[in-house]
Amino acid sequence: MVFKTEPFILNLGPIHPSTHGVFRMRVVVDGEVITDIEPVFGYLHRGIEKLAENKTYKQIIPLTDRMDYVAAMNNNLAYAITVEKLAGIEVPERAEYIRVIMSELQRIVSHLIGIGSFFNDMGTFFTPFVYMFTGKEKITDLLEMVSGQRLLHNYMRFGGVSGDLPPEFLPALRKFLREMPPEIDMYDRLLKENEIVLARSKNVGILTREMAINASASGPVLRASGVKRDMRKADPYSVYDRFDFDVPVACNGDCYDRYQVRIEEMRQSIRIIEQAAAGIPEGEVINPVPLRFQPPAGEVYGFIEGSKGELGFHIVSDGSARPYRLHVRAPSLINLTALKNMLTGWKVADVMVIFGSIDICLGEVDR
Amino acid sequence: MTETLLITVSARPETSSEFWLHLLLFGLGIIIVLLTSVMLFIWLERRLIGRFQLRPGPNRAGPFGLLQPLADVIKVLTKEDIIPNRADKIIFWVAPVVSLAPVILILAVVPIADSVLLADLNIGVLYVIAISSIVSLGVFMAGWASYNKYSMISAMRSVAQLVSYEMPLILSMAGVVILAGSLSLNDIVKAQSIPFIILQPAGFFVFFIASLAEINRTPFDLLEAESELVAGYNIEYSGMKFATFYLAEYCEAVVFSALAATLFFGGWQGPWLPPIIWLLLKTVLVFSFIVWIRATLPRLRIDQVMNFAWKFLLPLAILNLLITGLSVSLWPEAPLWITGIASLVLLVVYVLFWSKFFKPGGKTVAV
Amino acid sequence: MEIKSQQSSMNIDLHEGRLIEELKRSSCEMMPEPSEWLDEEIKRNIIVSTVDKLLNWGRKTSLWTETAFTACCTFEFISLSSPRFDIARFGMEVLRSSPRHADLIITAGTLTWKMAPQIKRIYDQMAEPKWVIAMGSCGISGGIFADSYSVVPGYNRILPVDVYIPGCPPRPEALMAGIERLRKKIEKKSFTKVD
Amino acid sequence: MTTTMKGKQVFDMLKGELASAIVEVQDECLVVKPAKLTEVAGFIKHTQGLEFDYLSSATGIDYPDYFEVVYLFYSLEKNHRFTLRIRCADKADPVAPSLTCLWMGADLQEREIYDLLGIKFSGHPLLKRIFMWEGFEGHPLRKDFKNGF
Repeated sequence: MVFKTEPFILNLGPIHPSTHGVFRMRVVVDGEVITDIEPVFGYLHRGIEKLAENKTYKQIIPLTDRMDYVAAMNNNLAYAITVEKLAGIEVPERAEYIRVIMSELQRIVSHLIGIGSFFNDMGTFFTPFVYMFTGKEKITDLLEMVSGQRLLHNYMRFGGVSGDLPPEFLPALRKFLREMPPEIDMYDRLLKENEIVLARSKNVGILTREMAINASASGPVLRASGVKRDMRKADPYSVYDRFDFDVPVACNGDCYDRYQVRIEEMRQSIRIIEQAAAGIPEGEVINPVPLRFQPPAGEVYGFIEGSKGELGFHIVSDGSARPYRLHVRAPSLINLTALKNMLTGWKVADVMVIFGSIDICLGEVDR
Repeated sequence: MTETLLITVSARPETSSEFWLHLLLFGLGIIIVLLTSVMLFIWLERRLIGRFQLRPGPNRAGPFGLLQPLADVIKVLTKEDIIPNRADKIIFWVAPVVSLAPVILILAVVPIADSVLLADLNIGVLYVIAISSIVSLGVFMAGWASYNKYSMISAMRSVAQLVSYEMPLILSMAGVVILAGSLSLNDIVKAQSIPFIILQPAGFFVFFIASLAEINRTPFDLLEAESELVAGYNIEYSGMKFATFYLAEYCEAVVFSALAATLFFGGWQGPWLPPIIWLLLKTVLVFSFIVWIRATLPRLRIDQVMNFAWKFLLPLAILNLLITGLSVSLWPEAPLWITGIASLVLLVVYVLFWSKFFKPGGKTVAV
Repeated sequence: MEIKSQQSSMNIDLHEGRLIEELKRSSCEMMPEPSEWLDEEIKRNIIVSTVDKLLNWGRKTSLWTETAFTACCTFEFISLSSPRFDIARFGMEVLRSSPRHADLIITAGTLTWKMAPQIKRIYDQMAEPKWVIAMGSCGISGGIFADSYSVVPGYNRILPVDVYIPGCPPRPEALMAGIERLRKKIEKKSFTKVD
Repeated sequence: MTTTMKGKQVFDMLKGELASAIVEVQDECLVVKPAKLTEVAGFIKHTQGLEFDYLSSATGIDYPDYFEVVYLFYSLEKNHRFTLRIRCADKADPVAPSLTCLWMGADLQEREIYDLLGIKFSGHPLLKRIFMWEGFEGHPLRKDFKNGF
């Protein structure tokens, strides 16, 4: 006897516990197996690029905060670097070091949240997530100390940062650096050898090397597929060329590898922060720009290695105080290009795991 | 005083009127005690999970937050009762009852002291197995009647899971029955001069895992898979009907804990304390273990759940039954610990063998 | 066997677009706040019965939150449920993803017009009694995105909001204070008397 | 350090028909005729010494006279970057060829440009609105679009 089955459309999202915000996937399932998937974007499209055209360069900084809201510092940094490139602004040495420290702290936050929600999607009852959040709160404290905000920091300025480090920051940072590595090891140990985690993530959602390059994936997703590309090494910005760190690369491109790459990247971030905290020079933290800031006309593309991938800003300036066009190369959006290829053939339960392992931030996907 | 009352009520009824009185009072007693103690168990679970997640858990409503479940009950019972327009109304109504009633019925054969039970059936174990599988029917009805795709998938999963895990559950109970020489739960408890967990570690292992699947707890909580199916079969239920499901779920957990305590931990037997306290303590112990698992482990995928049942649990249960049967029939006068050691060796060898065989391991991240 | 996914998905999109346009047209006005909050003076004169007290105690003690979070403020809400601020003490750690089980919808984040029908639908699906907390500037008025073409200027265009919590994003402490305000509000409601 | 390929350098490697597809040689980029974009892009992807195998970003810009689409390419092997531009002079109905046949990564970015700027990409497998809903009037990032609710 031959059973006849009929495919049906299962709608996941936009409000769904594990779409990390308001993402929607129209999945065609045959029983539990996915035969087709169509991602639907735009539920958080706030028109940041259009709003930016009506704001002065400085007013755009808060907008960039709200793009990738778990990595606000990184967005600030990418935007500031782009405008500095456009206007040829020099950044004082101390500010560069502060930027590196902040950016790496923020990367750890982003990865902690990414890993935590990855395990949530896998079905643990919030416990790893809660553990990651205790680690995240420590960093939040540090970032709050310098910027006064817990989540959207709005800290970077053109030519430096908005304020110097408070005197209690460096001791607190050193304490954090002592506490964090054992904690990362704990997260790793807790979950690395868990048979269920292995069974759910090993060889699941494989993104091959060729596919990853062809689909313009970047960040941990690309590196988990075996491409050793990190903008901090490939094209060092800020003062990253002075630090000694490694780029973790995995070879299989499955969910487990993406998770492991993130864990390893957190360790490397700790290494960078240690070196930066040791070598931080004294001096000015900002090279002020005029109040009525008008960069020269021109076109510039600036980028950093954000926590989700290559985060780039493309600015077209017509010489006025407002940008003519501002475009964001959003790694979260572009990493989703290969989603269909990664998901087809897997089961409904795997959708969450694979989607979680890409680790997107909806604010950045839709902007 | 309660104890004497219980004993007068429950001493084996001789006359017809005594029988009815016994049935009425004891039945009522079971329902009241179960429903109130389930609230305690809900509180226990939330507090315990809170502890596992580095926080105190609910502690504002009443002393130690003990009244928290009461508040939940009051709130849920007074909420609006929604029946979806396209639901199958009658089945939608009946489903919660079908899933709660059998759970309470199971307690009829669980002894709370020597011969203190509602009905000392000489086919007690058979009765438990027969009744407990009705619960899944209720789940299936709910999922099917709700006219919701998520609940539909959940219903399908529930049936698949039931069919797979009933088998190892029964076979693991058969080992106990062989050792005790009776199907009556009262006799099984009395036969446990040594708790059967020592004589039947492999049997307990299979029983515990299979009952986790029976009561839909992590890592087999595919029916309610929060991160995939949003809320599973009870997604469309609100108000009192949802409360019934919620209650049924916890009742099942409590009842199966009590069953595990009865079958493997010597039930009400224990020194010094009154028997009912011993039973309660053992139930709490097993229940806490279930909560521990819930707070720690991720969820399995549906095909992995099936594989696990048929390829791992079923052979182990059969082997365990074989060893127990052989030791009892071939060498009846052998000391009991021989069976225990044989079962333990079987468990260890089997688990090691399979974990070697099924290892989903691979390369780690290269730096 | 194969669903013509492209064609059918286009139809779904067109239908969705129509819904959005319809909602956009019909929500030019701000929704008034639920009445019992406004005429506090009258409410104070009603003698709240014991039954009310019990019901209100149950309702305010177990506020189950719907996981309908849209943007940045989500992380401050999660911080609130993490061990440091620990909302679980108030029995609020139960996050229900199904709107049928939830009592409270915390609108954490910017609402876009594309999202608005979904949020409205979720609110409609929730069982009475239900409450809404507008969290953050975007939830109150659209915040810094207020003049964007795709952002709803405040949740009160589509939902009756009970409590507003300002901030971008509000700190967890502020959110906790807002929840405390909501609990006070619930206490005042009388169920036995119909006015 | 990623080096930036000079427009002249790349132009010199283009031969025959492809060279005639170039409208303008700028310092760090080439402006290509829209119709010939896929050929030129295919050439720089597969040619020894260029090997631009990674399409980093695609941006659409609304200039007063024309629409411009900027493609940024990387070569992961050689670690250099290069920019191609196309200009669609027809402001009423701009059409550009899709690069999805060469790079999957162009998929979502081209949909984004189509949605926000209204440039149609011929050959795109699923060209429909990505951020705005179907039935939304206008394309928000055009300069004549009036922002606001």
